[in-house]
Amino acid sequence: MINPELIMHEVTLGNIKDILMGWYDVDKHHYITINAIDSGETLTIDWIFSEYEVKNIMHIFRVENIEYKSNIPSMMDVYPCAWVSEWDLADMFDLNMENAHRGMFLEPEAPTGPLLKESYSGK
Amino acid sequence: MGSKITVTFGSQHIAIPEPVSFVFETENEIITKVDVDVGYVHRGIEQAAVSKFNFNNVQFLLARVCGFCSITHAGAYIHGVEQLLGVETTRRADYLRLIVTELDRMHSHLLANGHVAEVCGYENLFMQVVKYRENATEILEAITGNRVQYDYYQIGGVSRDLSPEHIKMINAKLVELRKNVLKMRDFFETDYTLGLKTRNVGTITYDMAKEYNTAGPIARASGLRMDARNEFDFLPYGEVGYVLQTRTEGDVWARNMVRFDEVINSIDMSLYAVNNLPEGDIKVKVKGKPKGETFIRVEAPRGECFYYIKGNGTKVMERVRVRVPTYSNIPVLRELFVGSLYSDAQPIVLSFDPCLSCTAR
Amino acid sequence: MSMRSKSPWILHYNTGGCNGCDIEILAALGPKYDIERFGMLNRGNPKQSDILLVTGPVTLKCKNVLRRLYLEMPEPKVVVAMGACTHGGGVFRHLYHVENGVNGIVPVDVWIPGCTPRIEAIIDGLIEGVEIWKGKTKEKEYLVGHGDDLLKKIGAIDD
Amino acid sequence: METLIVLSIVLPILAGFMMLFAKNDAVTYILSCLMLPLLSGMGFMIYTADLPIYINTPDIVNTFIIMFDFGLLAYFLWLGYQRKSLLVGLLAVVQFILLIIVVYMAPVSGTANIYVDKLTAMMYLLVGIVGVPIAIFAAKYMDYAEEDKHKFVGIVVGFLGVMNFAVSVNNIEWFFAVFETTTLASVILIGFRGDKEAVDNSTLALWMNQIGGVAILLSLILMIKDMGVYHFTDLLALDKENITMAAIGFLSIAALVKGAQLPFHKWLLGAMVAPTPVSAILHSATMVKIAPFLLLRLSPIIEGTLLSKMLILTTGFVFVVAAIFALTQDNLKKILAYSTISLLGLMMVAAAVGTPTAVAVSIVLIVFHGFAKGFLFVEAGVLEKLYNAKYIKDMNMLLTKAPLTMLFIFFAFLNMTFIPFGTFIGKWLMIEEASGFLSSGSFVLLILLVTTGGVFLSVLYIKVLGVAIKHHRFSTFDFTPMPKTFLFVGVWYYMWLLVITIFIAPFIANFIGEIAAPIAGKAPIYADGLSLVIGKSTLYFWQIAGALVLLLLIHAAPLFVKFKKVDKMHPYNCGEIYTRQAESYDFDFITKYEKRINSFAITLFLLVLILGGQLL
Amino acid sequence: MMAILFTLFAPIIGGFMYGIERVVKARMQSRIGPPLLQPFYDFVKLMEKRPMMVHSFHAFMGIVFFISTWFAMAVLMLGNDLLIAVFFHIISILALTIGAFSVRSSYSIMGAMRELIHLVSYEPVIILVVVAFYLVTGSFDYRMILSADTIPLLKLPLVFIALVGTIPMLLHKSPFDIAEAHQEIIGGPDIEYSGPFYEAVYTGRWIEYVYVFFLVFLFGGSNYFVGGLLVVFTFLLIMAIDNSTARLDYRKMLKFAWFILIPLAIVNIFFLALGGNS
Repeated sequence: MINPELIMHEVTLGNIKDILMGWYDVDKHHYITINAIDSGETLTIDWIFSEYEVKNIMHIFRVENIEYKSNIPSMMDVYPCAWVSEWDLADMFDLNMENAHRGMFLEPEAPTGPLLKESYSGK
Repeated sequence: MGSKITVTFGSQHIAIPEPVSFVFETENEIITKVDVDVGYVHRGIEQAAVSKFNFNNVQFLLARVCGFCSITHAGAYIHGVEQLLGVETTRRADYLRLIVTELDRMHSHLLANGHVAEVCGYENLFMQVVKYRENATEILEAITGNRVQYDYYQIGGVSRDLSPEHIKMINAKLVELRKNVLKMRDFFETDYTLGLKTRNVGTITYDMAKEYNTAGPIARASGLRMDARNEFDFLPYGEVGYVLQTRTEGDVWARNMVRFDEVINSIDMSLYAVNNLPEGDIKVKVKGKPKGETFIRVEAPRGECFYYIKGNGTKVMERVRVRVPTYSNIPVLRELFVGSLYSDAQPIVLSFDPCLSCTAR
Repeated sequence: MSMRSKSPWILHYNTGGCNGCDIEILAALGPKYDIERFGMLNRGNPKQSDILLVTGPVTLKCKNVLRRLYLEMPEPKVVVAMGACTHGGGVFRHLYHVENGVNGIVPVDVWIPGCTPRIEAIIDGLIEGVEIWKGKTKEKEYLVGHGDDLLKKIGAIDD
Repeated sequence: METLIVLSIVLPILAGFMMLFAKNDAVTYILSCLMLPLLSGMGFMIYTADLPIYINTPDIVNTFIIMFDFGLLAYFLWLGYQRKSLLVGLLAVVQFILLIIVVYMAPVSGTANIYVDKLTAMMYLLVGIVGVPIAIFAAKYMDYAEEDKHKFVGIVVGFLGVMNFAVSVNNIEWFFAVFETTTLASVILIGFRGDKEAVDNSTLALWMNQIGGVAILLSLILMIKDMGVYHFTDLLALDKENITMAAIGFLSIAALVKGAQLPFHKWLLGAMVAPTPVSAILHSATMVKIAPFLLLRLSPIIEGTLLSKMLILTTGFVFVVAAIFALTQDNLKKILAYSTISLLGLMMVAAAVGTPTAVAVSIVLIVFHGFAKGFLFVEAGVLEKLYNAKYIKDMNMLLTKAPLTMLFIFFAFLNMTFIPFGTFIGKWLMIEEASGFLSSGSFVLLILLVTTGGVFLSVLYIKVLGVAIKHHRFSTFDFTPMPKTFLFVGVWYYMWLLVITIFIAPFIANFIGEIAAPIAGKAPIYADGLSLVIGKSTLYFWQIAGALVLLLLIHAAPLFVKFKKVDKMHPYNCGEIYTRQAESYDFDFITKYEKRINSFAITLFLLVLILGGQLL
Repeated sequence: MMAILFTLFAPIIGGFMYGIERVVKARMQSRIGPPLLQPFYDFVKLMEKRPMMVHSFHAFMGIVFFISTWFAMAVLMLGNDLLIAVFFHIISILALTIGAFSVRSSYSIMGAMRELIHLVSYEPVIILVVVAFYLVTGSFDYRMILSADTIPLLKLPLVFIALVGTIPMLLHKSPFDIAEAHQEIIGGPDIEYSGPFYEAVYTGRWIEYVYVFFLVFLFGGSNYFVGGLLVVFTFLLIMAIDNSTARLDYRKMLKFAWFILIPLAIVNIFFLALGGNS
């Protein structure tokens, strides 16, 4: 059983970009992905990082209680590879992601926001 | 000048077995622009994992995310669920998991390298690699009962145990495989025409690898020391002689070499693990329903595989997030094409060993 | 007629499967199984292929590609669907982005069961496909739900 | 017979002047159409007459021509002043001075000033059959959004007369005069549209061609000083030891300049700013053909000398390099211009080699290249005016939209390189001939140059044809029926080429062989029925016929062959329907070496003069 | 008489050679491989397919390719003149590439362009080979070469090497299978042909085998045994090279042909010419 050390950083949607800009060190940190969790009413979004050659550690920048239609900033200026995960998430949760290009995974005939709770639970 | 030719590469193309589409704009075969579409294999597995399957069946679904790294997908999920349930597996189960994971890595890496040779027009080398790769798949078949989709991991342990005959067979085959892989590595390292196609082709510099957050053999071929096996203790890699393999060239050739080095290392680890298998049960009893959240990183053949799992105490998981290695390698892949020859595009793509069914899920 | 059966050329298309079948197809080309013994080549070009070897549950994006590839193959042709997910979707059945198997898209002649099918099963299925192929004539075969509007939708009326 | 010769020189010039003054559609049409039977008929009559013919002219003509020379140079000087080109002015002044020296030095000679042999008669025929249709074409062509139709056609027709004069002069002083006259004609024609680009290019053509004039004058001075002769026939009559090679070297340089060999190729490329018939007339029967013609006149002298070897190297090099450059081009007229430069190289190679077969090769190439290039440029004009397609990438779906134009272009291109057409025969004979002299290093290189140049040209033509024949939906133009005049010109060329090709063996063995024989002796080329025999090799008629049928199948049958009971299917595109752009390669990386190649060409040029002309 | 028979049966001989090639190739890759008659099975199969085409011109060019290749073979065998036969080969290339250009498929067009680059690479060498034969035997007639009392190979070793270097380009074998490049452009010029039309192209390719190996055979001169041995040796060598090299870029092929093969042939011819003179 693994017990990774989770280092949670307190951020808000407004300051996440500035905080990441200051914190992210390309020599030290490794961007993993962006993740969203739908609780049924609001979204929680995590920006997840790890460090090179450090055991069992993860950095998580979590923003909770996000409204569905909020504008989510893109991190492409901080790390240019962010687009894949951001576009993916924008598709899956029907997010208002900055610069996101829709339809990377979903065809027009598919349901929108398939990972939103309302699209699969109870119906 | 009128020299623009738009070349579609995929979705159905002989060089890539998976549906993925690159649209190259070329001038005199030099690529000037590229569009990538990676979404062909999107099936909606993340949704299915939290709606259609019970938590103790999800690993069978997740194994079908990708056939190459089925073991790591199922493994990552099970590691997470075990953590949520507070299950401590036996050391024997850990060792068995490690053996199968590494065998999976071997066959995946060998096929990837063989495929690079194939798209370079070196059919014979592909055939030889496939021939030697059979050693690994035969072992897998003997241990797990299937050649590709093993479903070996189970919550709390593994599905089958190794018998002494198995161990003997594994030893013999792995020793033979090691010999052949060394031969193959030598071949890939020194062959002239293959070198023309692979050396200094699609070079990712160290800085680029860092900037684009590459993962797996692609990152390690550029000298980036990152490996989830090194950074995350999901299996007892420290005990079996794991060594981080890197190269500094960052080209197609270096990626092949890193894969071969890793195969050798995997063989060594598997040999050690097989011969020093701890006694004990292969499975422990599991009770309860997963509750809480966890973050799991495991090393798939193509690089770091990340899972976020959240349970809410019911039979169905609350959220399963899959981030696969190819996912993080696609941005840099797109950058590499511009300026390179169309005839080098296939080796570049295949040297990434892209797994689109992972990416799109 | 029997001479024809010795030269089936294969077009392989993965419609969104997990790669497991594709790995096994590659292995089948390899020295251990060597399907070229039966004259089979992985041609990769629908215009020169006789057997369409489909794997995967057919995702929405792959649907029209599969249709176009089927159209581009000249008759007599055979469709061999390989793996559990081509049969109505397998483990992916009723996922929101999946067409639930091949049979709603193209007419299938042979099913190869298994997840992943063993190579012996693949070879067996291909041989059975060849047997069916032997009996087929030049008569035109159509997509499931064939019609002008379908052709127009998939953009096959071109050039 | 003398009357006929004078008539074939004077008639076109008169007709040209009449068009200029009449400014009437009917006059222009009738006169240009009249020229066709007149010139070709007279040419044929002269050809069948007892040749060679010497014509002594009254002194007054000589004086007139010298006066004309001075007038011309004064005009060039004025042009140089007007266009603020120092180079043009300077060269005109230099020529002025040199001409004065020549006139002062020139001894009185009793040799006839006009000399008509079979070669000249053949050029008459070529001008009549190939050149005049271009004038007819021009008369219609100028209706499409061009100005000064009558002036243009008049100059073109008059130019034909000048060309006829150029090939019949014996006096090199006179030759200088016609050389400069052709320069003048090309300057006027290239600058015809009068915009800045046209004027600039005509200035370029002017000063480049003037270098040739200077070379001729220098050669004349040397000739008169050392040998005391200034007639071609006198020169040929001299013993080889008594000939000053430097004089011949300078004459060869003049030929190279007129033949637009690298690095003087720019002026011919610049000529494409003019209306297309200009290119047709420059490239096919006239102007540039003076270059191989001049070398052919000299070939008995230079055969076997170092000069010949240097010329082989230089022109052979141009043959290859111009073909390679053409690969990078996108503009149809530019491609054709480069291929002309390239083929002129081959003609001059053959003329410089100077053996009986080689001379025959040179003549074969002159004839067939004239036909095919005239044809191609005419069709390029049709494309430009009827379909607005200047670039090969625009030429989509020609096969369905402009089947006849496509047919003509296809056939003309095939004529430029494929077996059994004349150009191929020339290439083949050249290789056969060179194989016999392998002990000389330059001949090994010659084989290599001829082979590679030929291959590059084939590749070029296939590429252009391929691009033109593309079947793409997004075509930019619609079907337009071809005007009758254009159709007539196309069919005229087509029929001539087809008939000659069927009877190619007797044509080459009898017709060309007869022309070549007085220059370098009888070539070992025979016609056995319709089969062509050269030395030990035979091109059987069944091969000729087979190849012809195959090529006819390729280029003509697609218009008629329609498979009815076959399914149609869109092309394979990985199962996707992206919009695709599909052009072809332009081998852009070649242009990187252009500077280096040009400087190498200049070196070769100087070597021709220094080593070949034995200036050291 | 032999020559007529040889011409008539050229496709069949070529088919057998292709069959042997596939078996040998499979064995070299430690596979069993298809039966020897596999090309003929393919032939029958392709004939039985329902015809399908992109447009008539394209389909027709496939047929013309076959006819013109065969005709080139006939010219070689019956016309006796090697040089002319070499030029006839270009007609078949014309048919193939023009056909390939005419369809709106980037693979086809790229294949055609690459085919032309192949032509630029091998054609000069082939002509130099023919000229070298002329130098040794004094004739372009292959019957004269076959009855020459010397073995041309002994005098033309470098030319032979140059020819062997061009065979992969002519027959589209690795490392110079650039125009076919199955993993890149899926057969290049052949890609849009199907059924009977593809069969024409497919069979045309067999004739090229005969065509090429006939040139190799000539190096044995009147000693047919040496000629036969050379053919077998070259065949195996080409197979071995095919199986032990990766595909190169077209620029590398051009460089190889122009800076290695052509100088080799030139040097040989040059020395021979010098020797013959003194």
